[in-house]
Amino acid sequence: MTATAEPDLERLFEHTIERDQRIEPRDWLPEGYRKTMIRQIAQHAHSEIIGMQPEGNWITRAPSLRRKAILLAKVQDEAGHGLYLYSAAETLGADRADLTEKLISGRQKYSSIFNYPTLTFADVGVIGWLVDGAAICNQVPLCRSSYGPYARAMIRICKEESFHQRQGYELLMTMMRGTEAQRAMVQDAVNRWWWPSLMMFGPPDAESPNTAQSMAWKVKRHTNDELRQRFVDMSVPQAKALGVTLPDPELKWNEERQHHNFGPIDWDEFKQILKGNGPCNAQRIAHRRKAHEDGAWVREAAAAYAAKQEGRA
Amino acid sequence: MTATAEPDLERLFEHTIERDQRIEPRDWLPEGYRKTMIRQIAQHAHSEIIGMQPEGNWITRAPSLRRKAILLAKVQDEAGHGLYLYSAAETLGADRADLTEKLISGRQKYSSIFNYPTLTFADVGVIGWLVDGAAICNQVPLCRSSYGPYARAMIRICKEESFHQRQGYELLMTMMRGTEAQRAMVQDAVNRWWWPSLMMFGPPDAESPNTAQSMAWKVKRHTNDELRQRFVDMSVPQAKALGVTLPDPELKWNEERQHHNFGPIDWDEFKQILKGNGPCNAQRIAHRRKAHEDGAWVREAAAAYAAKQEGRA
Amino acid sequence: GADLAAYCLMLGDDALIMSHRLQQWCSHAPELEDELAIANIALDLLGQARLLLARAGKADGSERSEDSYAFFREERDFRNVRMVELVNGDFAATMARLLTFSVWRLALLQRLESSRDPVLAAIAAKGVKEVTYHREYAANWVVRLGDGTELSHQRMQAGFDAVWPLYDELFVVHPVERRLAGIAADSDGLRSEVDDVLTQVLTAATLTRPEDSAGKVVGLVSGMAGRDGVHTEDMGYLLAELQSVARAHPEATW
Amino acid sequence: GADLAAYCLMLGDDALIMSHRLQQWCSHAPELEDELAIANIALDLLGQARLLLARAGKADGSERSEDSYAFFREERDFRNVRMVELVNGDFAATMARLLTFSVWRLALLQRLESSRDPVLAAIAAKGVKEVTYHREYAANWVVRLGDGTELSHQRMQAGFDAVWPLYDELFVVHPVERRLAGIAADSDGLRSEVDDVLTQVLTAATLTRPEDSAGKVVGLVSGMAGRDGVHTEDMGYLLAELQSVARAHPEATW
Repeated sequence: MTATAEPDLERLFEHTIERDQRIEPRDWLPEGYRKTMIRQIAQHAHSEIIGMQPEGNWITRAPSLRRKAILLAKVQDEAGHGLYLYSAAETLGADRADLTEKLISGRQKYSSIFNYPTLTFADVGVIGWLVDGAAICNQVPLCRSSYGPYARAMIRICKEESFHQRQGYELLMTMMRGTEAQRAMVQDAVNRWWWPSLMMFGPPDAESPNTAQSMAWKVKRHTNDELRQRFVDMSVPQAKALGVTLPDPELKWNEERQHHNFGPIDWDEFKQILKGNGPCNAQRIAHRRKAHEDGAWVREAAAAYAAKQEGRA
Repeated sequence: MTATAEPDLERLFEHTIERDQRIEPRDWLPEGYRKTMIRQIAQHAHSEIIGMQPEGNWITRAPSLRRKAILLAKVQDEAGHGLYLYSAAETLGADRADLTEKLISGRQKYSSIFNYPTLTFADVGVIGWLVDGAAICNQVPLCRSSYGPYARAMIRICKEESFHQRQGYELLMTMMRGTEAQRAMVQDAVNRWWWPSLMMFGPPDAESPNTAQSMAWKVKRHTNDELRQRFVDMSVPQAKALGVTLPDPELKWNEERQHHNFGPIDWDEFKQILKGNGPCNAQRIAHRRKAHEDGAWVREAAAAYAAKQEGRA
Repeated sequence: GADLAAYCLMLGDDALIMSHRLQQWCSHAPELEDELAIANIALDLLGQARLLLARAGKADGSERSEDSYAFFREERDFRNVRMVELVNGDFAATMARLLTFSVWRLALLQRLESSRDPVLAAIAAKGVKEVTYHREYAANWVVRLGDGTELSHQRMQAGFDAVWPLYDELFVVHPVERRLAGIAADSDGLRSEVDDVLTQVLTAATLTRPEDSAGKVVGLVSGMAGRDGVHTEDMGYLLAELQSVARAHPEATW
Repeated sequence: GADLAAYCLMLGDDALIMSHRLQQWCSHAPELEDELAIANIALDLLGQARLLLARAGKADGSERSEDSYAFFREERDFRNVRMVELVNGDFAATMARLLTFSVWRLALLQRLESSRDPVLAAIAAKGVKEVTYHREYAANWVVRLGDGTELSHQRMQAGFDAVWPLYDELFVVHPVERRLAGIAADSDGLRSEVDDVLTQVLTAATLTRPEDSAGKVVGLVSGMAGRDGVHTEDMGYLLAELQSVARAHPEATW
């Protein structure tokens, strides 16, 4: 690294951000930016990995071989997303094993939505439609994140997520054309997932402390409430096309705002989940920890073998 | 113990046997008798314990709550039988832990019949009817075993086994009055269990080396072939009443012998199972070993607690 | 009416599903004596479930049989608390759950003995005798393992830590219960009664009440839990097994 | 005809059930890279199963769909070899089975590429590419674990010891196959080909062929095994899970 003075570097960094250009791993970047990005990318990676569990829960029971293949491929994609994202975090000096440790010890978060259980096969469809839909709303702007490796990972991820969302919606369409019991399953799943999906955009702007800095650094490009509104507006006609009712009596079009009004979100529930008291927090972390610990001897053996091979070479 | 000379004791023992009286734990008995009895009782106990597995396999899936209760109670009875029998063996100086060790290391046998898998719920009924039926034929004479504790255990066991046998037969009757698929399940189960049941009486008399001594000591009272014939004669009318076909084209009444003739038994299959190559040998032992090993810390804790209590007293 | 039927299903499903988990111990217990005891408890609970499910079918006039409820209901219609459906874990976890469940159920059945519904009162009276024994059996093991070796102490504590997040749910009074005042078990003072017994046993076992250390709760889903038919992810697999043969032969009689 | 359909079910069920066991690794693998690889193999096998089951429905003129075969057949009608249905065990046991299965299936599919039945030949050609990769993946792990640490060596050996008693069954030529000469894969020399590959990998992995030590076999039931629809006790639980949702909604479309 050249001996440019730090204030100069900082100016260069800010200039890059201002011009909407990308920061690359080789570039100087402020420590705060590095930490923020590592945390953001790691939490995103953790979400992909933990997100494998609620959907993976239905792979062996999927009621048609075609749906089984679609679901298995989707969960595999989530593992893949986790992998790119950990790699992106590594370009900032993070270590994958360390991030995993932070996940299973509860020191780093993952998306709270995965602390709800999947209770029927309809949940697979609703997760595709609503949860992936909300994730896409959150993530599309991240394809323009100022951090290059993350932005590029997000482009690929968003493409795949859109595909998953369409598959989820298509499953629901098929189920709604099926039996009465299937329609009831879909409606029940929508009832359970709608509000948690709205919570995926995070607390209201007034209570979101990091938003300002993140927007200045262009690692975040819209406020939580903006994105939430966009998601609601998008979902209403989709629900109508499906023939399901969104479980919010206050939901209606506001001609003046040219947006849908919607009822108050139960932020207490959200806070309880953040505190670890969701329906599946303990289960998700215990599952991940067990997989990690059960795999320890395998990773050790691989390392021992690699060391032997090096010795032989 | 009084200082009676050994030849006198031996005469006393033989006299007790001759008069069809029972040898009791306090009595002198020859070492060969002790060893034979321990082996016989232990193998019988092991059979009860291993026998819990094939039937236990269907408890959680029993298709009616009544049948579930019946099956659960039956498997519980088997555990109970195991318990009395180990106690009877202990009166001869055996140690339960040692006998368990011999079972899970493969040094002591259990009834080969339990090395077949239970593949449908009909197997539960057929095991009750044929396997328990054959066991009863073998065991009724043991209620007159010369060794008192064993004879008394057998009286209780035989009573319970007869009850199980009736329940098994009644299940089959109900299934035969049910759907076509149920009848096919029963027939399939009979096809799989008939020959193995005949093998339960052991090798033909000509090849049964221990029979002579065991009969002299009155720990065995009928030869293998006698008991097998009795079982066949008993089963044929029962099969007819059920409406199933026994899978033996040579099976027919012999007016002259006043017994049923039946086809040759595949003793190679029997020998393979004795050698450990049955469909479930490894599985049954591994299951038992795992239960035993998984319970080790519990037994240690119980011992530690008992020791502490003693210390406190 | 419908409320009474729903209430019978709550208590019946608790027993049915707890029994199922105990049935899975069959041929896996640490000693033969425990094989006998656990099978016995599973049988008692199965018996209670049968009476209660049958009573449900009478109460709402549907004349549905115990088997129809057990084998042909969807997960969403099972009304057991979530605590009973979790996979077993080790012997210590099993005893932690069995103790917690039995202390709670015993207190509940004792109150139910004075129900205005004579059938429920009779079922409760029979159950009280049985569950008293279940509680003793579990308490004995909890004390022996808690105060046994260092390893068994750890495992016993971990067993309670695992079951405790589902403890609160036992004391949520469901609208159905509220509407059945005089028929359903009175919930007044239930929690403190259960608390006291558990504290006694835990103390004797040299164990810590988990809320004093961890304090996590398995939360609700849109305000719903087991009594509303919203279960854990373990429940689907349990029912797939429980119902597999019956559903493969819907026309059959057994 | 019926024989061709039966043969398609044999190869299709092998793939379907093996895929199911691999699906159960989902979110449990030792590394993310293995999550991806195992899901990939499970997907490939699922794809093979779908083609083969669909082919069976054409072959016997029944027009049964892949889903009808997968979800509405009884255990007694599944024709997979028993090796694929055993519960997974640890990662070493999973790799031991995957290697054994893949080496065998690859040899089989290579022979099937020259089948007189053009559909089977095409399915085989596609499968050969896929299973070649599965074999490489499994062989890599077998070598790394066999020649890794002392613990991994022990577990890898135990994995092979567990799978080996079901090895013989892979090479029993079923009457259906015999009747399909020219259509079914030629079994001549199959065993020695598979043997050779396995010996190579085991040697590289510093492992012992189990027959040289233990030599036990999981025997037949009245002369029958997986290809005759006679399975192990693990199979019923597997099917209960696999078929649970489909059977709960027999009239549904997904």
